[in-house]
Amino acid sequence: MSLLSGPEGPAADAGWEHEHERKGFFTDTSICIGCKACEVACKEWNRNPIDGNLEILGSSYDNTGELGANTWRHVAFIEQSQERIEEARESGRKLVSLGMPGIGPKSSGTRGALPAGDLSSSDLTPPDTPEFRWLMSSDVCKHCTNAGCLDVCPTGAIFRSEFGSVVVQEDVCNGCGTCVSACPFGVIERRDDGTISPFAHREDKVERMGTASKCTLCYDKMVDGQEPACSATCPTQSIKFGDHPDLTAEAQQRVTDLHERGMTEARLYGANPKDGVGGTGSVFLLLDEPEVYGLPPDPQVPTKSLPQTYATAGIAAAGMIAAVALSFLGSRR
Amino acid sequence: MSITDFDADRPPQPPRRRRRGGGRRRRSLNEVGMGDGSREGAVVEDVEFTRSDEFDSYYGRPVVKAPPWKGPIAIYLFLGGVAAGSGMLAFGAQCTDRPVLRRNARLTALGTVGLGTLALIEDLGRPERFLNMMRTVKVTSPMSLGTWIVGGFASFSGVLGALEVDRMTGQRLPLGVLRPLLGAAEVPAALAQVALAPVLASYTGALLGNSVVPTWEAGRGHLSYLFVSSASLAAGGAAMVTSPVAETGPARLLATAGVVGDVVSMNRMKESMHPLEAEPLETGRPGTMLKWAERLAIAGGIGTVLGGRNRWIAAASGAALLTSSALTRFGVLHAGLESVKDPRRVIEPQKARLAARRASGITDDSISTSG
Amino acid sequence: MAEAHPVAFQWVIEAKKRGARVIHVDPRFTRTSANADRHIPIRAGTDIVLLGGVIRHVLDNELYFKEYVQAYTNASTIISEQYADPEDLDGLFSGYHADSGTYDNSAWAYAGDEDSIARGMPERDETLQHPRTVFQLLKRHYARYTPQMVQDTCGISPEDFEHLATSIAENSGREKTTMFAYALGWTQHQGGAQMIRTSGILQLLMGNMGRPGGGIMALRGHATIQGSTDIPTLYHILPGYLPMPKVGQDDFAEFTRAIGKKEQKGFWADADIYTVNLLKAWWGEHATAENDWGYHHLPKLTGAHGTYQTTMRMLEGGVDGFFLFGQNPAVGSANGRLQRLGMSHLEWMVVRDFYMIESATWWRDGPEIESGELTPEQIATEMFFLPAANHTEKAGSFTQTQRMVQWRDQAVEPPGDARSDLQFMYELGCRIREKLKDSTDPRDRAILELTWDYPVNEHGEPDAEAVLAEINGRHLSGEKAGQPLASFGEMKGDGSTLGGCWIYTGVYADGVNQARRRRPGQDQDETAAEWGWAWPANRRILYNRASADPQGRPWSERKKLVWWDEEAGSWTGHDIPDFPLTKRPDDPGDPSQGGVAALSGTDAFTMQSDGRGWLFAPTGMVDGPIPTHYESPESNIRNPLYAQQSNPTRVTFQDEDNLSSPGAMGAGGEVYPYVFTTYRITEHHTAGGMSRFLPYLAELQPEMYCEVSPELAAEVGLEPYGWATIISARSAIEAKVLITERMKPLQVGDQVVHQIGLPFHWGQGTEAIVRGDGANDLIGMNLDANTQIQNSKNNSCTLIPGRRPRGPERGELVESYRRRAGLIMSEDPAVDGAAGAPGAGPADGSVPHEVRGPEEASAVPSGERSMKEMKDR
Amino acid sequence: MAGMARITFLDWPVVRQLRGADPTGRGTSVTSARTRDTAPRTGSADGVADSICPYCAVGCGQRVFHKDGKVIQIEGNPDSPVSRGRLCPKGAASQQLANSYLRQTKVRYRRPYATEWEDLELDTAMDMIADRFIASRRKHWEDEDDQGRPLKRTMGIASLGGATIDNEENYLIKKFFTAAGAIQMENQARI
Repeated sequence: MSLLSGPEGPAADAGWEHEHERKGFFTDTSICIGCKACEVACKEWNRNPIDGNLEILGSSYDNTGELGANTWRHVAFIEQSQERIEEARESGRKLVSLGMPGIGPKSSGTRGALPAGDLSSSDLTPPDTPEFRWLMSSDVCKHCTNAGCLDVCPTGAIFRSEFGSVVVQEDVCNGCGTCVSACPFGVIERRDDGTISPFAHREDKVERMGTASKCTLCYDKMVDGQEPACSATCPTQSIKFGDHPDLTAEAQQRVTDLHERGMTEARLYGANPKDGVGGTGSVFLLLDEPEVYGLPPDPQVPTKSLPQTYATAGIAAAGMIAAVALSFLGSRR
Repeated sequence: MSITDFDADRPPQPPRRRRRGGGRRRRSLNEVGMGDGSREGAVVEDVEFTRSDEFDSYYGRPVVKAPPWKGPIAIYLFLGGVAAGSGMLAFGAQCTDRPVLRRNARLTALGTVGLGTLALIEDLGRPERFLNMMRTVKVTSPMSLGTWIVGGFASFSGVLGALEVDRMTGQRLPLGVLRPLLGAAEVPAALAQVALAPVLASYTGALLGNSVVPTWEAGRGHLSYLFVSSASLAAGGAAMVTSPVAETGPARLLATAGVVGDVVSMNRMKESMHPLEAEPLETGRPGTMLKWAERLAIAGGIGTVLGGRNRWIAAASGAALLTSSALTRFGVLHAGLESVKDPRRVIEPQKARLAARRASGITDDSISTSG
Repeated sequence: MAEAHPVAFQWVIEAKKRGARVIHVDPRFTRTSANADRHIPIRAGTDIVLLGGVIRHVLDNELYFKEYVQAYTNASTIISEQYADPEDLDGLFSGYHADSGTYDNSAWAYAGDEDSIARGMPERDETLQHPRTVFQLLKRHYARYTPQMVQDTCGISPEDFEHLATSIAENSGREKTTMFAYALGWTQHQGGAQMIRTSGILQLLMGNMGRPGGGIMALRGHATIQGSTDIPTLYHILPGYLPMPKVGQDDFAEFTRAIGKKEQKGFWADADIYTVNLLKAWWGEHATAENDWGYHHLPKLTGAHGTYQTTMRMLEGGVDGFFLFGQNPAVGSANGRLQRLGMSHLEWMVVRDFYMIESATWWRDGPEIESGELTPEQIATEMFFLPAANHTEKAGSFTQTQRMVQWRDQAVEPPGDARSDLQFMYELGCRIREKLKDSTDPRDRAILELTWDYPVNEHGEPDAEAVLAEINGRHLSGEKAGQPLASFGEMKGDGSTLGGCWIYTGVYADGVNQARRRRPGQDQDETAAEWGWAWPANRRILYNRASADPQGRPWSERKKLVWWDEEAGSWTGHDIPDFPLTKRPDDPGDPSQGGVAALSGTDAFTMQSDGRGWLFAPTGMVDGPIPTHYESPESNIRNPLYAQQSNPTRVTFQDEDNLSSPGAMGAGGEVYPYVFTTYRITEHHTAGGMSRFLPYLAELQPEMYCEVSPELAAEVGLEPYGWATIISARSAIEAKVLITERMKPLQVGDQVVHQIGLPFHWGQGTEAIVRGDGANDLIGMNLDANTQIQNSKNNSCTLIPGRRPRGPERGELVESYRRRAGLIMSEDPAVDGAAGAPGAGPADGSVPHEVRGPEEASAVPSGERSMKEMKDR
Repeated sequence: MAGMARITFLDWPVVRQLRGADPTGRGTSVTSARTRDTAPRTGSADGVADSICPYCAVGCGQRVFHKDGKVIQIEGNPDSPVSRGRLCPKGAASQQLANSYLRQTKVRYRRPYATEWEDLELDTAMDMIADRFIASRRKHWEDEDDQGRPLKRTMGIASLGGATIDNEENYLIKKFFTAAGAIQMENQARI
């Protein structure tokens, strides 16, 4: 009985017979147009309440702020000037120089199947560093290989689905909130407020009140063979849904392509199974350091150090026994 | 530098252009500026700052979230500690024939664990579903294991408490045929209670520590020590308040040991942290609470050692210790909740540890990869 | 495009991934810019200089597509000697009448005898060397549109211009095509139609018309704004771009001849047939050859009767009743204040909408109520709010932006009192006919004789397919009697067929609702001809004969679409050929017959009277045959090209609430030093009637904001995400401040131009989930003379920190600035910069005029509407 | 604890943990009956209608799922060669367009100088509008201009709108208004 999932993948570790390939997202932020259709389609399908006070948040065109109990897809907007772009390019280059993890294709020899009429060979001049850029990125639950929220859930409300996704059962969750503190990405949250109908009209029934809530990878669509709402609606297919191995390969190819065009700022986030969460089910292609997008630079699932933490608790308990015993021994009458 | 096979095709880099004003202005933690969520915002003023002062975040918004835990959880942490220590004192008293201490400690354990459990339930988002905690036993979840520990401890405390109340009331409890059974259960129940008590006191350290809340995560290796110490001084204090000095010798010793452990483990914990992670323990309301917790612990400890044989001084010292323990729990809880608000407390330590691993040659475990 | 048409932008992203170059020209850096290869910021309203610069670039460097230009455009046509260019007349074309502010376009005619011109055979010089050939005129006209001129006018660097011009040149020709996509950023100027014309000229020069991946793509903003132009709820046209008759056009033959002469080339020669079929559809058995098919039932126009003319008429008490069908003019139309005041002069008004839009509630919570200027107790307007059925609650068709008609099936019944507009209009018509049934008043005959009998279901909902069948048309006699027409070619002028909109004929061919065809795209080629139905004749690319060379061979394998199949003796390809199917490429045409028969085998532009693409437009535009640059009336920049500052044909209205800054032409211009431009954003839809009432959209962009550059913010003293008040000569509004490098001050000559971006989705009221001040309140009713569409994209304002005052002080604030600018005179309310104010009058002597009417039918159905001055109201 | 009361001892996740392939309680052993019965809401729809997005003129395909006479979900239609199943935020929100709590479903009437709306029967409203149409048409009727040329029109009635409704609706409006001589009809294409 391992605390962490083994190499056979999360779904198998959760007791599922391996009928399904692990499903996930590849979010290619280099073609995100920031339309927020993913946010809306997600809320529509899941009947999630709206967030906030209906005021401009002060973060470019982002007015939902962050992922949370009500917003399961969130589009970040970041405006950057030239120097920052150069730094991003430089930091991306450094990643390349670290040579990790070296699993992606390194040359364009086996370019992905592009449709006929491919003109990409006509102009491979690396673009000038633009004076300004506006990054947009749709964030979502990572569906970690080693999911902190899942590990710490005391009720079994959170489970690993047959698709490898991490899903909260709203009929089981009692809202203890432990999962919230265990998510290295700040995704899961307890729904304590929210309304679909603002102002006077609060009679709309809001589901999942008082329970932990986050992206389910549209589990209720997937059991029927359908695609999640966000990726299905994404106009430019910046969000792609599919089998995790395929998506990772596609992501790696895309990074290679962008690097060849001189965009060394492109990098993947979550595609490394050796990272602190065992790799994520939702892989991202970013154009800057993760923290720029509000993502942690080195997330670690707490469970990874749970044996040591338990050991500490055990030693502490033993110490307390000793202290009590000594107290009684020391005050013999 | 040429690092990849396509590098050679790349044109030479243009010279770096310095930003207007020649430097960067460090943003205050709460500031939300212009579109560039990280470091723009200096529209009018540009202040010189060095590279190390800057940090990237998304408009200063938190990276991780705090659990929705409020006062009741701190109360639970405190009462659970008192219950655990009291259970152990009761067992010792039973073994060493200190009947008043035994009785009072057992009743204290029952009362505190009962109230603590109510506090725990109170803080649930769906309190009516509290029994769902018993759906599973999850070794990966300190909360799950803790629930079983609390549940077990509370059950045995209930048996022992009932026994004591029955004795106090001259066997007037309407127990009927159960009375002999209850009597027979005393020893096994006391053994079970004392077995669960130390884990009840220490698991809460793992509960908070097994998180990504920066201050708790950083305190992962120390919180259990702090919490058993706090439990010890609080249980000792409770005994000193409730029981005559004649029987509270061990409680005073335990309390004294607890004070020492409390002060030492808290300081060692803070020393082990990244300054950004320790900061919430030292500043703001949580900092004030913890400062007073330490003062009261030391004062209570001194009172215990010097005046413990005086009933009133003992009671006052005990009260101080109880207060100290409560403040410790509130302080630690709120320091954690506070620590998530500033994304820097997440990002900076993570960047530091990533850089440290890279420096030591481990380059294959980053979540960011070049392909 | 990524902002307002995100789903369409998937094709741009896909093309970009394949190597296409995407260049975005916009005053602002938008979500489109973020995904383009290059963003080129431009000073609003200078597009003709930029595109004219490109035209000059391709002409001077001989980068145009010579064979295409030679064969398919009127480059070789010689223009009459009467024509004089703005280069000669310092900004005016020949034929200008200063008193009326209009042109007589006979001064721009083709050279040649009248009959030859009518037959599309004007004088030509195939060597293009004659100084009065269109080609030489173009060269001369744009000779001064140099990169330097572009820099000094548009604020675009020579590097950016070079990138743009080179990109267009390199990506046009046999192997490649360039495409232009535009939206109201071109249309909403006084001179906007000419901006679109400029890109038309460029696309013809580069050989990008009628070819896959080419063309000019109008990105239209409403589900069937195309359909409502084809089958128009517009005053100046009848279905199928037939014009409404004007006063004095009492002879039916003359009326149709003005649309298209029988001897001219192409499909417009049959305009008489199309008209008869329309009249037959409307008045059925009452339409006979003897009574000119009921032509005399049609009301006559006496000028422009556009929505802004109607607003002015309302203000004068000349309109009693007003219907709104899913439109929110209190927020969405220019000069919101006059819109609302206009409505307060109505006797009654019917609002049909899903939500309590601001145009339904202006009488209780509009800005004029807030200011105390009006109270409900003073407003006599009787209001009817009728809930409307939405797109899921009725069946019907939308025509999307590429002329494709798509049918919607009904999913559910409308709730409560909600009804479709089809049922509303049909039932209202029935009730009116019932009430008038005993009338002997001749004016009621047109109503009583109307064919007004559609099958209805149990809810009283008319069968929309029956209406579509009437639009398509059917045979009335002969062996096919009762059968639907298969194409407009089957239409007869003798009353044996009818059809409500000739260009839609075929949409119900074979009795099948062709718009409802849904063969999945993935099962078809890229043309997807079996999804929906595109007018005309299910053709997806107009003028696609031009995708083949004069000999009928595709210009290149990559870009083949339609070609001549010698073996089959027919045109064929991936699209329905836009050409007589069996007319050989070497067919000389039969000029004696006129119409389709007169087209030669290379007359690819089959709707044009000469079969050619028009680089020079002798008719159809009221403000010149070649686009030329004018400054916006409020511009603070002097026209660098001509003494004539602004478009001399522009239209405006005299009203003290419709004043304009004199701009560079008067001392008061500096009171309004900044340019503001309005636009849509992804999260909302026009005036917000379909977005601000939806929680999921409201939360995404909850507040009205303005976008300003850091430099302007510093100059004015604005705080990030604080408040600013924007003041124009019309009104003052408040907005949250987004300080962003996406807005860039432009160096124009020795001036720095600051541009302010304003989304226009918000309106003042109490019913929507999110409310705010409306940008359209700032905009005047100042119109393009071709289209009668207002200038929303290029106006002047000033900007101060903080929120605007409440109550009457708001008006006083606006007033104080007007006074400083010298716009307010004691009596004679000023027009366009205060006549009489010292130095405020337009120095170029041109006076914008008020009212215009339609000219002849536009030569091209989808092209710009044409109008000319008729008569003052 | 509602969930637990209904299940048998063998369904108790702790027992399933001990018996099954998921001893750590992170997968198969902790699913609830409701989770095991998960099905998409669209699966229980009475039907799905093919439709087109009502917002801009791109013309994206929509699939409208309905149940008990209510729209329950609107998604992109993957068959559409225009949109390939994708929708923008507005299109994705169009279920809410139909079901927003602000949607008006009753006729509202405001009499002259009134400060509030009042209710009105639809039938009455239609009749009142017809009467007013006739009266205003007559009041502002122009038979001929000052030179005696026929005009045959009324300037008393105007309409605005058409771009957001259907082609067939536009056709009926144009047809009837023109026959009635009401020439002042316009839509968003002029704006």
